[in-house]
Amino acid sequence: MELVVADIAVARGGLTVLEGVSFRLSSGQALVLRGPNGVGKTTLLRTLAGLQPAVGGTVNMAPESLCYGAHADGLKAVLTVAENLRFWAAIHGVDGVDDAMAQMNLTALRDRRAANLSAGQKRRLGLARLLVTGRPIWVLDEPTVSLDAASVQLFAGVLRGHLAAGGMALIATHIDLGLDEAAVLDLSPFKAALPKVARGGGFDEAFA
Amino acid sequence: MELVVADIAVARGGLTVLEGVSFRLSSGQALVLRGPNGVGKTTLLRTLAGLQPAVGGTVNMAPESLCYGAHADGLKAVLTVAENLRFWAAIHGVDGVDDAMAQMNLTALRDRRAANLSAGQKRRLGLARLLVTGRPIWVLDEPTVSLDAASVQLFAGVLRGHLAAGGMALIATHIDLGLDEAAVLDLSPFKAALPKVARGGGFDEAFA
Amino acid sequence: MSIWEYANPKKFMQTSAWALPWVAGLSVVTLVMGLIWGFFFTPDDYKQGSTVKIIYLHVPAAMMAINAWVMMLLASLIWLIRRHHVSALAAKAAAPVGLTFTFIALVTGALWGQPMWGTWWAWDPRLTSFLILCLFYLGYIALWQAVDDPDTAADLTGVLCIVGSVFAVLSRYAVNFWNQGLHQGASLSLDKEENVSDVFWLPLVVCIVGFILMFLALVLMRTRTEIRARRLQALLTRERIA
Amino acid sequence: MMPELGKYAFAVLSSYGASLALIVALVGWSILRGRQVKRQLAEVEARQKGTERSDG
Amino acid sequence: MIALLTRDLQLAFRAGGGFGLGLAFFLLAAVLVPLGVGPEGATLAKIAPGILWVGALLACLLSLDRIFALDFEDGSLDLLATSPIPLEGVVAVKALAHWLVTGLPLTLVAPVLGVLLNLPGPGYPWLVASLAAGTPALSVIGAFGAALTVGIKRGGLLLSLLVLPLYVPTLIFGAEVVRRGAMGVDVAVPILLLSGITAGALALLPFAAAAAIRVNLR
Amino acid sequence: MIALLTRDLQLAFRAGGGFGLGLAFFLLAAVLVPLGVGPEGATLAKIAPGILWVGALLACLLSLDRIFALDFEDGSLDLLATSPIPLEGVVAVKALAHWLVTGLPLTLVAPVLGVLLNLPGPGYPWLVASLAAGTPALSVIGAFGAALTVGIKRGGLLLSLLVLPLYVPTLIFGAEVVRRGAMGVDVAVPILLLSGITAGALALLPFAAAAAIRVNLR
Ligand code: HEM
Ligand SMILES: Nc1ncnc2c1ncn2[C@@H]1O[C@H](COP(=O)(O)OP(=O)(O)OP(=O)(O)O)[C@@H](O)[C@H]1O
Ligand SMILES: Nc1ncnc2c1ncn2[C@@H]1O[C@H](COP(=O)(O)OP(=O)(O)OP(=O)(O)O)[C@@H](O)[C@H]1O
Ligand SMILES: [Mg+2]
Ligand SMILES: [Mg+2]
Repeated sequence: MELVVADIAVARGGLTVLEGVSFRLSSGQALVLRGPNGVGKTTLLRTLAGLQPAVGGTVNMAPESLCYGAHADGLKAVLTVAENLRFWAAIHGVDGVDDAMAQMNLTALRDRRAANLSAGQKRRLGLARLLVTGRPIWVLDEPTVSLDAASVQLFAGVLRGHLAAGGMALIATHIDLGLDEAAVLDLSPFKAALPKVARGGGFDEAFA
Repeated sequence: MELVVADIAVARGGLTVLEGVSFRLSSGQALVLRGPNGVGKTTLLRTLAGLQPAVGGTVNMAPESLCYGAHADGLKAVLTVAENLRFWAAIHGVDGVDDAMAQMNLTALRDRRAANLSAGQKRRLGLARLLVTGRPIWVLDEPTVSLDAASVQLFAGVLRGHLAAGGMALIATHIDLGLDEAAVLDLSPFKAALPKVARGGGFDEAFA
Repeated sequence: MSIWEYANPKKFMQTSAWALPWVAGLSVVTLVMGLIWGFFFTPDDYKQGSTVKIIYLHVPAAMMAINAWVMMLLASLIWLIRRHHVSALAAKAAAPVGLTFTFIALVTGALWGQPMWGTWWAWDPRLTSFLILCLFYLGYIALWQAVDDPDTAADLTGVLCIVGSVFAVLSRYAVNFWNQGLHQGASLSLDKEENVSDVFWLPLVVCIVGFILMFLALVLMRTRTEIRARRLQALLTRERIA
Repeated sequence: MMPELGKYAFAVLSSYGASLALIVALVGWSILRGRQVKRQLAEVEARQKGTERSDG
Repeated sequence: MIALLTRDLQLAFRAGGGFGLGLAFFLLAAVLVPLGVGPEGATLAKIAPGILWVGALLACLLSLDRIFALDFEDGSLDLLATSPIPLEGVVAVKALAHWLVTGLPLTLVAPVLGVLLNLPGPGYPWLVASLAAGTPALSVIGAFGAALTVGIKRGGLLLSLLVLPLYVPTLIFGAEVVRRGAMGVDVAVPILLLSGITAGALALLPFAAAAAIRVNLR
Repeated sequence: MIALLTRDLQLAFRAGGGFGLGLAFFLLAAVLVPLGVGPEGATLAKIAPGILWVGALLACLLSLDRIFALDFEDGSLDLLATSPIPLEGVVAVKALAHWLVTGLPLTLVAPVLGVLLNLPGPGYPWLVASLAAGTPALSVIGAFGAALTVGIKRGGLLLSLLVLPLYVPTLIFGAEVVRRGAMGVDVAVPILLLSGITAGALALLPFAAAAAIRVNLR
């Protein structure tokens, strides 16, 4: 299984922010995306997840193999930890809720409603969701925000397990995950050149 | 000027989470709070900010000298960067919006609406707000979430400037801010002991 | 010994455990007596026929529906001023009882209205203000249920109860102003006994006492439950934290 | 024994029926919930006492 | 899909979920109108069919913004859009959940409010029938409107503005059924038209709504 | 305080801010009712005062959840609560902003809708006068309700349930003023009572609302 991204260009707010990004990810590999704030990491990940169209280039992967983890975790505050996970497991037709909770150290909190979790506990629950999708390609946007050092370790361990089982991961982060085996791709060189102002008052590219 | 916290106990969801926390902060000092996820950092900071009552202990400081910076930045998505700052400046009766934007490297984005900022840019704007409150005690909850390395440096510089001008800062964070002069307080030892179950079916402390 | 002693949940549980069977027993006795007396052993009214028998349910329920709200108002004030948990929980416990009594008054009134006025419902001021009272109860209960944190919920519902009471009184006057009604005037006042003859009056008084006792018994019982539920929640949270 | 209710039988009987039903429902619900909460509380208290002892 | 339906119902029944509040609003509307209009029985009887339908419609309207906005805000909608369930299915299930929580109870209590508004006797069965036939259309049209406005914070009023015109045919035929029913006239034509609208909306709007959501998520 | 007022108005006038939507809702309600009730002029004239007031009230109601909930969600309310402005002042200013955005325009366009609903001639000045006297009360009572429900996600319907009973006296006196005005009867008593309610609500409710917000922020 592979994720092949070739010469992709992505746009935000009608403005191309990144262009010419290419990489390839095979089973068991992880790639960390880096780049200063605002370079377009989130935009790139959303495009790969299929939530917005790419401006150019191609993305190749098996259908329904990608699982997106965003800033917002998709948790329902009034449901308990276990109920939240069970829902996503049912949506993806997968078992393993208990296992996911155990892996992310949530078993003690299983009957706590998500509203009553601290910032870091919530984040752990959001990451546990990845485990119940059963999908091989994880696309994660700053997954370790709010996590303490121990939880970052925990997550790195889970990630290694996922890779060892043949999964892939694409992670945008500013923090060092301690994942030495992962390749790093700095996005700064791919920042889109500012489109030239249309000459002669032409409208044809004013919409770019 | 001083912030003196003596033997404070704070509660969340009707349950005491931290107790016996004491520290003292004078002009020019910074204190970094650490502790694992869920230990009660956010709760402590909210209590100091006066948003919730303390269960016990005392807090001493000059009135209206404290400025709270939370996970949520209080930004309006439809207002521009400059408008957002101008509003908070007006509320606190302070000038210096341009200066604050310059310090947090936002001048180029001044007429961009907050909705169109990336996660890190938003965070920078949230931090710039601190500069227009004109208050000496900054109480910050994970201020550098989503910031890239350069922005963390930038913020550390701003913080040093604030301290040099006689300000104080109390910061809960999991990340190293590169602020070597700051004292560190680990909250783990102050975790509240479980109150003993009342014996003999007594109800008197069921409402703890 | 001050009355505030009973605001201590433990003390309250002890006292109410002792009092509850008596109050409950008495209320059953009076209610059964009053209703049987009213239903089987009173004559028909010359104008209203056998429908007068409805009065033994309708009037006590209507009175207690209003009094329950007054009790909730007092309990809310005590909670907000002195912060005694029992009073907040008593107000919470009383609301569904008051709401049920409101329903009884509305239903029996409607069933009475059909033969007497030829309609189930008329926008008579008294009926209307009762409907509004019903809405106040619903809002109050809904707010209790919507807020998680028990103390927060108690504070918010307390404020709502006070503001609501002011507006309930205003509504009563507004509604009076809006429409003159069909409904009976006060006929139970002590100085105008002749309005309702003794045959109807005596069993009615028994029924009213029965309803008062029933209200007390239910509120006692439900407050005990609320106290236990509150403690249960606290213990469970503690357990989870540990 | 049953009194003659005449043409108003429906109104009177259904008033009594509806009211008693409402009261019974309220009382029943209160008692059931009371029992349920009492039982749960007893369970949790017993459990917590147990763990406390085993802790030392 | 069943998991989604269960979750939506669960969320509605949990604290703050809003079940019963649509009902409460319906009741409130039925109380407010006489307070504004005056207490005369004859006037009320005349306007009862219209007011009841307008009330049902508004009660439905007010709960629409829950259909997608909550899921959008907490990121669930992004995740549902990338899940194995087709987005059309998500829309249909969520509209169904909305109907079960709002339209169905509304239909069931409507006769009680008919009493308050003095609706003439023969109107009652038709009131229930017309609401049963019409409220599913309200839910699915509303889901479409909610999908259009999902990106807008607190877009409640914009939503109303978009959806109300779409509700007009349902309202007209629904109220007409009740009015004719109350007068004892034949109701076949309006009730057929009403059912037609519902069937059409159910068949087509989920696709439009799913398209709108895809655009809004970009 | 002025900065807060300016910001709230600015937010209301920006895209998605909701200005004009209250108005639109009012308009729609005034259009829907004839659609539901049927077109007879005499019936409409009779119910016009009530319907106009109920419409104004619902239009007001629908925008209430914006008063505090947005600020709560994005954390502004925490920051305002720790700012030098007293929370009572914040409540008052926000209620004022709500009135300027909702109540005032409603008052100004009401006569146009009066025409649609066939309101008799002498009623118009009283329609405007009663709305001018009554809508501030709607805003401040609404602010109180919004303060109670600020912690509850999408508490819109709960908010309605809490607020509508509180609106009853205002509605009754307001509609009564218009009805009496339309019939050419003396309106002094109801309009005085209406103004009294408004004055009382303005004087007391900001304190209750501020207390509720403090509790909710805990
Ligand atoms: C749904 C409709 C009705 C409602 C909500 C209603 C409500 C009330 C209320 C609130 C009271 C006052 C109790 C008190 O404060 O002492 C009352 C008393 C009474 N009602 Fe009704 N009522 C309704 C219908 C009727 C009808 C149709 C009749 C008979 C024709 C009736 C006969 C009476 C009588 C005789 C009293 C006792 C008056 C007194 O002693 O104060 N009611 N009702
Ligand atoms: N809705 C929008 N309209 C216009 N521009 C936008 C919009 N949202 C974001 N942008 C801009 O697009 C660029 C890319 O944003 P993006 O969120 O992808 O950055 P990022 O790399 O994820 O940054 P961060 O590390 O801060 O999260 C930024 O410069 C941002 O200002
Ligand atoms: N509403 C609530 N009701 C009950 N318990 C809560 C509630 N909110 C938080 N808690 C619990 O209170 C404790 C303290 O939470 P707090 O948010 O202060 O932690 P924190 O130190 O800020 O953690 P983090 O680093 O993850 O942000 C946690 O154990 C949390 O689970
Ligand atoms: Mg980003
Ligand atoms: Mg925290």
